[in-house]
Amino acid sequence: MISAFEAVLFAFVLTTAVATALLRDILAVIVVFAAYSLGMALFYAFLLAPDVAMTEAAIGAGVTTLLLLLALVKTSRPDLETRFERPNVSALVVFGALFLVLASTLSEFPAVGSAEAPIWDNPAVTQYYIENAYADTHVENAVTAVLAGYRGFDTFGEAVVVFAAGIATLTVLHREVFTRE
Amino acid sequence: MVDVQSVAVIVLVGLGLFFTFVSTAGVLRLPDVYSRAHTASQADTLGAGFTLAAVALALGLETGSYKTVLLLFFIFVTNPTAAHAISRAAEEDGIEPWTTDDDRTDEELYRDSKVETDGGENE
Amino acid sequence: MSSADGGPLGDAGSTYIESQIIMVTVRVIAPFAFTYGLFLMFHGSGSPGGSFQGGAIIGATVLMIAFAFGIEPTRDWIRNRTVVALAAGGVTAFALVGLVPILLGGNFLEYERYKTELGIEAKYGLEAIEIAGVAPIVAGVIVGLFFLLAAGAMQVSVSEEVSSDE
Amino acid sequence: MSDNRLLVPVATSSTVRQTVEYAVRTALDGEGDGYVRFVYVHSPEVSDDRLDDQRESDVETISELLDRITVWAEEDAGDHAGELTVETDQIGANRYLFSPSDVGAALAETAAENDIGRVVLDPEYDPGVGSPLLRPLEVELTRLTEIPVEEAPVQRQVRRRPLVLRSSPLQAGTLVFVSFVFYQILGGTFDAFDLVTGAVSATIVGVSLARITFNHDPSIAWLGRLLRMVIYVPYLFVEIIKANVQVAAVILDPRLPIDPRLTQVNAAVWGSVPVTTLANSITLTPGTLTVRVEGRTLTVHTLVAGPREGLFDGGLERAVRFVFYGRSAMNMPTPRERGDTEVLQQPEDADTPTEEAVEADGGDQQ
Amino acid sequence: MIPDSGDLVTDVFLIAAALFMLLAVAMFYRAVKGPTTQDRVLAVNVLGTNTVVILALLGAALGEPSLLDIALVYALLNFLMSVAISKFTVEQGGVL
Repeated sequence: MISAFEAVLFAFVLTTAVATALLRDILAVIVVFAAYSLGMALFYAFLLAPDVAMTEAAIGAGVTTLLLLLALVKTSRPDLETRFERPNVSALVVFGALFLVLASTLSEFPAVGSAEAPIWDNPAVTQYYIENAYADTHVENAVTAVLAGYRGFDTFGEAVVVFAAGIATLTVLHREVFTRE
Repeated sequence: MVDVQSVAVIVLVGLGLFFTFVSTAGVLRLPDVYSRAHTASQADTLGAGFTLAAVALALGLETGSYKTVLLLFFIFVTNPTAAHAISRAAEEDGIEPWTTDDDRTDEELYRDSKVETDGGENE
Repeated sequence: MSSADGGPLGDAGSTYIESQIIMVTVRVIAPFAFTYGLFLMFHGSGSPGGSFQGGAIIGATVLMIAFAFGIEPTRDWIRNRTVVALAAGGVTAFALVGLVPILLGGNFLEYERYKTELGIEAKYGLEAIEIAGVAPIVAGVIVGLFFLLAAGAMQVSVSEEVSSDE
Repeated sequence: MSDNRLLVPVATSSTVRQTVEYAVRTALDGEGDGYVRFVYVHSPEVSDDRLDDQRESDVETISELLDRITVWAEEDAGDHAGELTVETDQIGANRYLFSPSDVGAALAETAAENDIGRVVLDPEYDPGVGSPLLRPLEVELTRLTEIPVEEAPVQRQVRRRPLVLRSSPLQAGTLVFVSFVFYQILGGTFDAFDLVTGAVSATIVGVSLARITFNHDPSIAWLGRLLRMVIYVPYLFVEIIKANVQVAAVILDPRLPIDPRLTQVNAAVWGSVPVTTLANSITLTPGTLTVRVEGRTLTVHTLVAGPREGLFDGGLERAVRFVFYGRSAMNMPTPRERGDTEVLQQPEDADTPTEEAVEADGGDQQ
Repeated sequence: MIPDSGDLVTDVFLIAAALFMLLAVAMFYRAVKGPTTQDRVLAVNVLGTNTVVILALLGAALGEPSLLDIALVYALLNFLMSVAISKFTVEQGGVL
């Protein structure tokens, strides 16, 4: 049952990804990319990573499309003769080679959710968090405990990065918008 | 083994699947964006409605099933709005609805409607 | 599209009317979306999601309102000052929560100090950076980006229209 | 019929000032003395929030508006004030002008009486129906008269209302309550943490969004509507299932026997929330799709004959009236009987299937 | 982690989810084909509804009620894209 769903979901994500890469009309790409985001959210949800799925849902459904659209308004959307991008042969070759290299490692991966996965029985990290997260922080969601507690300093850095990136973009845009005249 | 609840759940899921199938067939078969929007609303209403009802029934009386009802409520409020926004934009764009005496093809309808040309499908 | 004798902003043609259907739907949905964003923000410790997602949804609520009622009125409603205050305040709050333990003789973000020195559970330290730190930063940056992108959009689209007429 | 005799229908709008200026300039441009007649067209708008006692204050506002326009026109004429005659008028106060065609006919009549050479329209012109009916009005005028119709070139605006408005405690309170209940359903535990954070969130939501969610103070009548809404939902559901089966049969039929038509219905509901409820119910019902809403005129695309007849029979409309105005409002004639239905576009070789389609002149629209 | 139980309802939900996914792939053809942007948006909007349904099915089948929270995000925000793009297609964003 599960493998049937997995297979179709995989086909869906793959189709949407290829369509996103190949369509020429940028507006169509934005729309199709939203479908890709839906597929990815399902993927994360299916792999029981609800935190990530939730992020994908909140950002993919609400924010990405809108910001991309506004960016498209600022630039131009050329009239197109063809529907699909003509793939670049050399890029395809590189892609194929990379794909083969990465695919060769696939057979060595543990099955999804397998208890033998190295990350799972790593006593120094994963097991430690699982065993001690609640006792240390009294927070039920271990992801939050890790993010805000164990590696809180990292998270602080990330938050500042988001802030700094936001400020930097705002500065650039502000200059463009208000010094145009 | 198979109790009444399971049967009800399976029937509801089956109905939901059927209407979503009809809707997908409609979106693929129908000639223009307006008619497609009609059957898109089938997936939104009965397809989602029956399936979410099945989920709520399977979950029983707990937080999860209340959330399912909320899901249905939000879908019923937002999706017609989305369909309206789309068809309204189509109308603002000058896409004329297809009628039975209309023998234009899909691509021609599109070409009539808008400045961009989008011809070559022969990639 | 734009008529010949238009003013500097062109187009004496048809006025685009905001659709009342979209407005009414947004009026109904926005409070729920906002509540849900806040819910996620507060429940980062116990259920999936958290302040980042909550902040994103709060940002999306503002975007929703902007699309239904128009970007300019929304910008007047939420002033730029508020947006900047949100983002900067988030970073400040995060840093403060981290720095207070140093004042109490510990390390940066050492929540244990809150417990030993002030009697506050470590849990609330985590909650504090989630709620007061990350969520406002995310919401503020999203809304700010959106407003500035949109402000550029209005002007550029006009100048493009003019140039395409020539 | 001279070119510098102008007829300008006016109403309170954000661009009326610019329209007046343009009209005056145009009138003075031609040879001889200019003449501008500003008319206010009364509309029969009976929205749920505008009651009879407000009518009188309306009358005052109208004459104030017309006086102001006269002053503006004289100001714009400047030195040439002597060459310009400005008259103001109100029409339709004692007549029932219901649709764009009625308004158009009334305007054409006035134009004929006053030897008008040109009609200038304010792009934002709206005789109180909630959204501009400019386009249909323009079509009607060109159909009824020979007089050229033009739009005043005002700065293009998107119709908006400001968001910064005060909210009343009642509105905020209602929203806080709704938000709090929603929060508790999401939480599902009712523990102290949920109650406290829920109260905080609900307060934030209530204070910040109250004015966006509510146009008016919620009242007791509101509760009644909510209760009737509960009765409405199963009815809507039955309608949806019926329409779904009809449409499913058509789509699964290999011949795909669809018969799409664009139709127009003047719904007998008023106010944006009822109209939206109706429009969204129509869209939710497969086979009918609301394309455009202007005031209470719905442009509906219909896919097959069954749901189209259902639309013209006005079952949903009656149900929405029941929800918002109570049982007594249910017994109105159906849209078909009122003559409020129109098929805008149909195949050229089609026989007019029902008598209400006689009005329709298919090629007129676009 | 994933219960591969023989429970009938669970199996039905998973099969249904797979079939919904299959219909989503078919629907995606319309999103690629178009021809108009409105067609694409329409198709993706239906995909959004499908996603909500699939998430609910998965949540029930895998015993993960938290997936319903994700579905809720989509139910609340899915129409935003349709509204935004449909306003964008009118006059190339001039009415935003």
